[in-house]
Amino acid sequence: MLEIKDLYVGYYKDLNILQGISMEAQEAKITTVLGANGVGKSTLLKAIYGFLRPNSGEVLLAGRSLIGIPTHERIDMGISYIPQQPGIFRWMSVEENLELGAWTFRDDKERIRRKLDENYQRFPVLKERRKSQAGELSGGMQRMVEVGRTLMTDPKVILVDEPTAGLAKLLSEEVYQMLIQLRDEEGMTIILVDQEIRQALKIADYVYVLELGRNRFDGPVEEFTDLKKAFWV
Amino acid sequence: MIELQVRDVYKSFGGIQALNGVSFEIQGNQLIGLIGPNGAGKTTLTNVLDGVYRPTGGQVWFNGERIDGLPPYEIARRGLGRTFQVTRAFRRMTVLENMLVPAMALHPTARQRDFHKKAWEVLEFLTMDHLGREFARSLSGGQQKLLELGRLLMLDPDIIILDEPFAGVHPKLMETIYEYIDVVNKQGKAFIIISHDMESIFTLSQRLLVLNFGELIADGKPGAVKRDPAVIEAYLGEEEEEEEGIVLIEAGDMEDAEESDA
Amino acid sequence: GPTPEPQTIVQTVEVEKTVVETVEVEVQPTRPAGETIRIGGVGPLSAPGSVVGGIAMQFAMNLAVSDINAEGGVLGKPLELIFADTEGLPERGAAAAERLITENGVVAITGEYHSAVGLAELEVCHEYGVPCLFSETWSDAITEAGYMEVFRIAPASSMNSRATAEWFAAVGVENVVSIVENTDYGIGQDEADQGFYEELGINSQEVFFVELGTEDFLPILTRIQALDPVPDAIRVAVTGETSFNLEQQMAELGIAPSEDTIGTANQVAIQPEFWESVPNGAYYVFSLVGLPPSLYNDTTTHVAEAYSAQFDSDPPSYALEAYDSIWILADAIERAGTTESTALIDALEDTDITLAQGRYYFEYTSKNPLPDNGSVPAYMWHQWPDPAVLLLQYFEPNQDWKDAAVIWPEVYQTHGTTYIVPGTTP
Amino acid sequence: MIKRLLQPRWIAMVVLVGLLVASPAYLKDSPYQMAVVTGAFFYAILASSWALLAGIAGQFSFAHMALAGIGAYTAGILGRDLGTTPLQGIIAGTVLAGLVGLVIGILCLRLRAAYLALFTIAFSEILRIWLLTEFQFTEGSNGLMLDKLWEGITGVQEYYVMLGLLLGSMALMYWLASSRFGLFVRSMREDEEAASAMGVNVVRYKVLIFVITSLIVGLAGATFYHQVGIVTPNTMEILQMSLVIAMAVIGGMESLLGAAIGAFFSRVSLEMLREVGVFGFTIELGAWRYAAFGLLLIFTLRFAQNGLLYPIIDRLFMRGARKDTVAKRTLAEEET
Amino acid sequence: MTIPILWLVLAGPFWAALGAWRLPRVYRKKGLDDAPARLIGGLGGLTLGPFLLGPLWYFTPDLGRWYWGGGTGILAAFELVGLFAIMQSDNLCVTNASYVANQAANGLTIGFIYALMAVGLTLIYSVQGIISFAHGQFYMLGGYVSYYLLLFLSERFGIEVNPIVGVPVAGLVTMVVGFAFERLFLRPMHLGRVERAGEYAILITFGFGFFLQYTALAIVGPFSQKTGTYLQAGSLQLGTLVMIPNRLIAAAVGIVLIALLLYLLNRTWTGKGLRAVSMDKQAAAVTGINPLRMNTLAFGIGTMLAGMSGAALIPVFTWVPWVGMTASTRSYVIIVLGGLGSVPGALFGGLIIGLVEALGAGCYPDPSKGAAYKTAFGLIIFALMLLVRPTGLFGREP
Ligand SMILES: Nc1ncnc2c1ncn2[C@@H]1O[C@H](COP(=O)(O)OP(=O)(O)OP(=O)(O)O)[C@@H](O)[C@H]1O
Ligand SMILES: Nc1ncnc2c1ncn2[C@@H]1O[C@H](COP(=O)(O)OP(=O)(O)OP(=O)(O)O)[C@@H](O)[C@H]1O
Ligand SMILES: [Mg+2]
Ligand SMILES: [Mg+2]
Repeated sequence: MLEIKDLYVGYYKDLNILQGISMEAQEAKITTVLGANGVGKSTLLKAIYGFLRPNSGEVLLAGRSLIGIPTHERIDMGISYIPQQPGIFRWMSVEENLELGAWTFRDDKERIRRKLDENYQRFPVLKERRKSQAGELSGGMQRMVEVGRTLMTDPKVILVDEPTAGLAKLLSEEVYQMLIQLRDEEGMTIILVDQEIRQALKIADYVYVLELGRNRFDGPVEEFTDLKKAFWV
Repeated sequence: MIELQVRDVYKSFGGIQALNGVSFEIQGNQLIGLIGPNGAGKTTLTNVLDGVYRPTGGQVWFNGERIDGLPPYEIARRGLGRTFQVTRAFRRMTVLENMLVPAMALHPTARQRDFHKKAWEVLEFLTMDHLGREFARSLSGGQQKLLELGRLLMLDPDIIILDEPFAGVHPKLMETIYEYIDVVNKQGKAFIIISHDMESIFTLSQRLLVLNFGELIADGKPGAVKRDPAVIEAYLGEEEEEEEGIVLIEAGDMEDAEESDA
Repeated sequence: GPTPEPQTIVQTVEVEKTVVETVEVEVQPTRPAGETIRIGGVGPLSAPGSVVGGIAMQFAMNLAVSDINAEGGVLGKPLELIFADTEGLPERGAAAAERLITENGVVAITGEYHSAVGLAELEVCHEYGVPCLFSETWSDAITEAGYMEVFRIAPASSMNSRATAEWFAAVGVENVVSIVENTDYGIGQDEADQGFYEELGINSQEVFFVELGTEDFLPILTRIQALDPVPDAIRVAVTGETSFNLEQQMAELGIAPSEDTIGTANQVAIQPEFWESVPNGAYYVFSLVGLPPSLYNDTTTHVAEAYSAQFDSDPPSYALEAYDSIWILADAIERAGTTESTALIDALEDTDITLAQGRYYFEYTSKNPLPDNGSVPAYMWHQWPDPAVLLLQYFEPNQDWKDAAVIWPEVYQTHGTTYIVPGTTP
Repeated sequence: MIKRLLQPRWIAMVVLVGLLVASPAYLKDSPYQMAVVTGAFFYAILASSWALLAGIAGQFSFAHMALAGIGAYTAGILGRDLGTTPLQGIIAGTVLAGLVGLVIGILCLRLRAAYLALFTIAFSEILRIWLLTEFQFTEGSNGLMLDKLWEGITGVQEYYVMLGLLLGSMALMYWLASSRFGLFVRSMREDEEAASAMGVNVVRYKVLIFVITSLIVGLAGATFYHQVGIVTPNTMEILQMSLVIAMAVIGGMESLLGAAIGAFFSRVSLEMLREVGVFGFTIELGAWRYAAFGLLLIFTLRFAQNGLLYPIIDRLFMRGARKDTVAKRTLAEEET
Repeated sequence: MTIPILWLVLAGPFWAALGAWRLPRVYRKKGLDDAPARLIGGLGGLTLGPFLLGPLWYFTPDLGRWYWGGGTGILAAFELVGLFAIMQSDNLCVTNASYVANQAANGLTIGFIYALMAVGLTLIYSVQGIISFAHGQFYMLGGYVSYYLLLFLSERFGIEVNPIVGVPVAGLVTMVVGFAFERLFLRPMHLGRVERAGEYAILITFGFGFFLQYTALAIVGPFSQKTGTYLQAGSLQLGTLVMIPNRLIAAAVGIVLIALLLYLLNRTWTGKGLRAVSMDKQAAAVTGINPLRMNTLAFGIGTMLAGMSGAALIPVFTWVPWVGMTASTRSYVIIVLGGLGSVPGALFGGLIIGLVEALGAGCYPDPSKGAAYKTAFGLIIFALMLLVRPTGLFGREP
């Protein structure tokens, strides 16, 4: 579904954070990317989503190259991204936040309604507080708003960067449940970057471990028995 | 003799109670780890100690003098230095100039040239001597972290607070920082190290403080703290999963990524 | 006294032709041999100066120069004008005067629009002993300085005030409200006004100083509405677009001109923009420095034609004065037979020439010093005593100012009555 | 020592100063050009001190012209009402400008970038309106007359007075910028909190930078307007201030020398470009020259952020260091 | 009579200082939010002295609520007015209620006009985070576009149209100019291609305004110009109020445009997109909004509003190339007062400045100078606001 080939990416001209990463995410599977702090996991997601322009290498979505397509157009191609740094529209209501997720089909009132309802079913708390300013919510609820907003578009591929950081334990279990559900029931392809390694391994189908901008390990989750491998440093 | 006393410190932002009656004491050149979940108030505590924030309640005493409410530069001159979780190099000044700022601030009558030698030595130690005349903005993230350490070394404080020194730092450089901490500690300086990197914390620290929701829930030897049920519940996670050494990596580490995203 | 003597002007109109002819005879139409005689012009051509004024003056001076050169130049040499932009800033004005004198070697300087700048320039003229003929700065202080080098053909503020104040007295105005800009012009004008009001027994109810660039005048207009008794006249000494805004709002609110209150407008009311900006401006009284259009002589008509060809409007007084100032200098040089400063100043003191604005001469000079007893105001030194200051009144919307009624002084009145009450036509 | 003095930058400096000191010999015959150049020195002082304040210390103030005016007005009013000598007046004016700078500095401790710009605009405007309106005291737009610096001062003497002020203030500012003071204010510009944590007394230096630059412009203003003989509120218009800023930016707002040279040449060329001769026709540039100036300003900002003079200054002053770094870097890379 | 004077003149400032100094400490001691305590302690001390400070001290109620700030503010305003009334007992503002009403009505009318000048600026700030120092010049440009359009129509085709026609056209032209400027000079900043973005933004907009103004001066010349008025009418008498109908129309244009802007921002998708970008650019990009386009759009709408307000005002005020100078200074005052980035704030700021200028000029003890200080009154309020509360009335913390 999503394929990355020999990707070189950096923030500065001559300094590549990712130095030749290759990976593949299969359809309707959860692929998790692990690695120590600062190895470039978030950078990888940013590069896939186009916030960073790769210096070389390929990113293919269902065989189609994504390089050069502006970020805001990617959502139309069925790929979506939940960044590590939470991003909500603080001074808008919860409902407006969710609605903005429907930006790409903003004229389809019916569909917006439906998607909103789905989200409210998924997160009943949000329904209760749909008129509140998003900035007033607790960190966990803000994360829900963000996830909910992403799901408005029915993406086929979701890039998730540490979705449960800052969430209370119970809530974070729910998020993982939701990811499983998205995979199993809606057939979404998920790339999950996470430091909650145990949780991630529980739900993942395929594992990549990065080390300083390079692939260190990859294989199905069954092969990934030695947890210490995640932290070769 | 270094002596820092934190007495029942409170700090609130609007409705959020970031520090809720924190008290502890540091004597001598201890190496202290400060851990706790995201938003527990670690950075806030640093900011209170450093004078960036004025506590809403409580007192901070340093070497027999009350320092809460003093501006940061006064506190820095009294010998308490810190690094920032999000690096804050003076980006449009050269690395060397970055290094000279604290030295000059500390020695009102000295000339810059007096400290050139020392600055170059520190840079050499940090393996950055070839970058001395570069603008700090052209350093990599890790090098900026090192530069912050370098500046602290120039400031030469008695207590050094490192906020997430390992975040975003190349493992090789991490070794350097270990070494740095070790050397400086041996010179008689105290350290407070904040990190989500459990391995480093457990390797380095002689004493652990655990913050949760602005309260100090544990204070003691690393081994003991590791087994403290309150700490496990709040931060380290359940016992059973600890066996495989996973505790060390459990910290869903949001802050350092925030920093690199910023 | 310094009041324009109507008689004199009427007479000069008659002799004007001969004088101009004399000049023609005297000037030898020989082609000058390369060299030119340079005259310096000063005036604002960029902000914060009043650019409108500077442009008009520059144009008129150039016109005069080409007219003179067409007649053969001066002393057999062509005249050359070097015009310097003073930006309305005294230090720039002083620098410009210095440049003109030392760099360009001008034999005399003329022009200037802003009194503050003029006051700085005259020091330079004094320092170098070069004659300065001010054509449009009104401040009494210009000639009060009493320098040998300084002459003026524009009215001093006090002379201007006198006309209006005397007319107010004549039509029985008891209470006056003044709205003046807080600049050299406005403040100087107001000081002079107050002197005459006191002299003539007119009560100055209130004076409002306003900042140039003010757009909204309702706060003070509302104040005026609340005055008791209602003022008989409102005297406006505000220039440029600020005056238009004020006058329009005053008229729109019906404060003045009204049946109860005479509204005066600044003399820029003769500019074509007036009606565009003050569509409600009928019945405004405004002053005009210079001859009434009915009394234009050939020179005036000539300048007016050239000016309107260029700017599509009638020449304001400062354009006519600027034109005349060049001729006065040319005449003086011719009579002095040299461009040497002392001789030139001496010749200027003896000026007697009729031009676009009438017959020019200087009453109080080194040959006829100001009396010691103070019976003659100090500003009369080297001051042309007779600049005509007329009051005109529009009585129809969009009226050409040349059709406006001349209401003061009485000798020039064109429509009988002295104040045309709004709603009536004389 | 000798070798250091033979470096291109020192040679350039000596040549530059030598030219300035010697040029009255040439300009003597043209008092006007002399006056233009003298005026340009004044603008150079304004621009370079603004570069110190805004470019180096990051305090984006629009009150510079107003402070120069405060210096001049104080001197003038004291001279008028108390009969002080110009020298006493200049001292008083400088001190008052410094005090006002002190107050602005204290009030603006919390204000950053655009807010500070807005505050200082408001300050200058209020001052200008006050000067205009209280004309009984300030002479309003008529302008306040000031005595000459001394009886019979000549243009050449005025030139040297202003040149002396320029060189003196440049030397002072250079010394400040390269001393601990410069180090501290630049670190504040980059990150106030971090500078404070490094022990820099940010309050003191932030106020100091205002005081020092205010003293400099107050002194320059008081002196310059004594030479001009008159000062008016018009000189404090935002427009005049904008010209100073534009000059500094075009020259390079982070370089004292760049800003000074930029101001000098802008001032002289604005003066000279009043009309241009093309094939015997003179074209009145009038407003166009300001329009062109604005265009130059935005293109400088967009494409040469360090100012048009940066390449030259860079060559003279920074190349050596760069070479050094590159050499060290290659060495370090070879080692690994 | 003398007691309240003494109270206000002597005791008020003392209690105000005490309140502003001590009350925050009390709040801090109790671990409560001390942010508003300084202001309210000061105002409370000034107005009611120990009678208010005492209970505040003792009960330490939550001062975050709007009525604390508002209430003490209004109380302080009332007391100042009272003090003024006592000291200036023969002032028109004290003796003549209909005069005050008249001044206030006119102040509010012009306030809407001022607000219209300023909203565009605040919109640009809210989305782009910069203050455009060229705003006044876009306003000037708008006026001229309308002027020359009407001139062209009447000279070329002999059609005389109401100047209201110029408003949308001027908006269109200034919007296009705004778009072009944004694309060429501001986008590089958003793409991170310039250093010190904040200062770059000040200077580049400033330089562009400079350029626009002098280009206009070079082309149009320094002569003043004005289109015909909206209506051929004199004044309008409403009870004791005397108003100028043309000005009411301009104010109405202002109200309509601000209402449209509020509608656009709050009720349309584009508006939501704009607001989203102003809050979080990356999150906006993730939802499919193009932040760069929104930046351009915001700048364009901002300049369009400036141009439209110019076109709306050229029938009312006379136009010269430098009209933008005062207008822009006033706009800064307004948006800072209302809170940078807040459209309702700009509206309130405009009304407040309108009122302050009208009442300041109308009530200033020395009538001859009141009008000259008109602009200064607004500027003083502005400077105080910057010092006390840089976020303004409605501003959010940055
Ligand atoms: N905006 C940036 N500019 C420059 N360097 C950056 C930037 N963001 C990240 N980096 C650097 O890139 C490297 C990789 O960062 P990245 O955020 O991808 O790490 P990560 O693997 O996601 O780590 P974490 O688990 O801590 O989130 C780090 O060294 C970081 O310092
Ligand atoms: N300046 C501030 N304004 C408002 N709230 C703040 C501020 N700084 C911190 N907080 C809040 O205080 C709490 C403690 O934050 P702090 O940054 O001290 O956490 P931390 O322990 O350093 O967390 P992390 O490990 O994520 O860095 C958080 O809820 C945070 O949102
Ligand atoms: Mg990350
Ligand atoms: Mg932290």
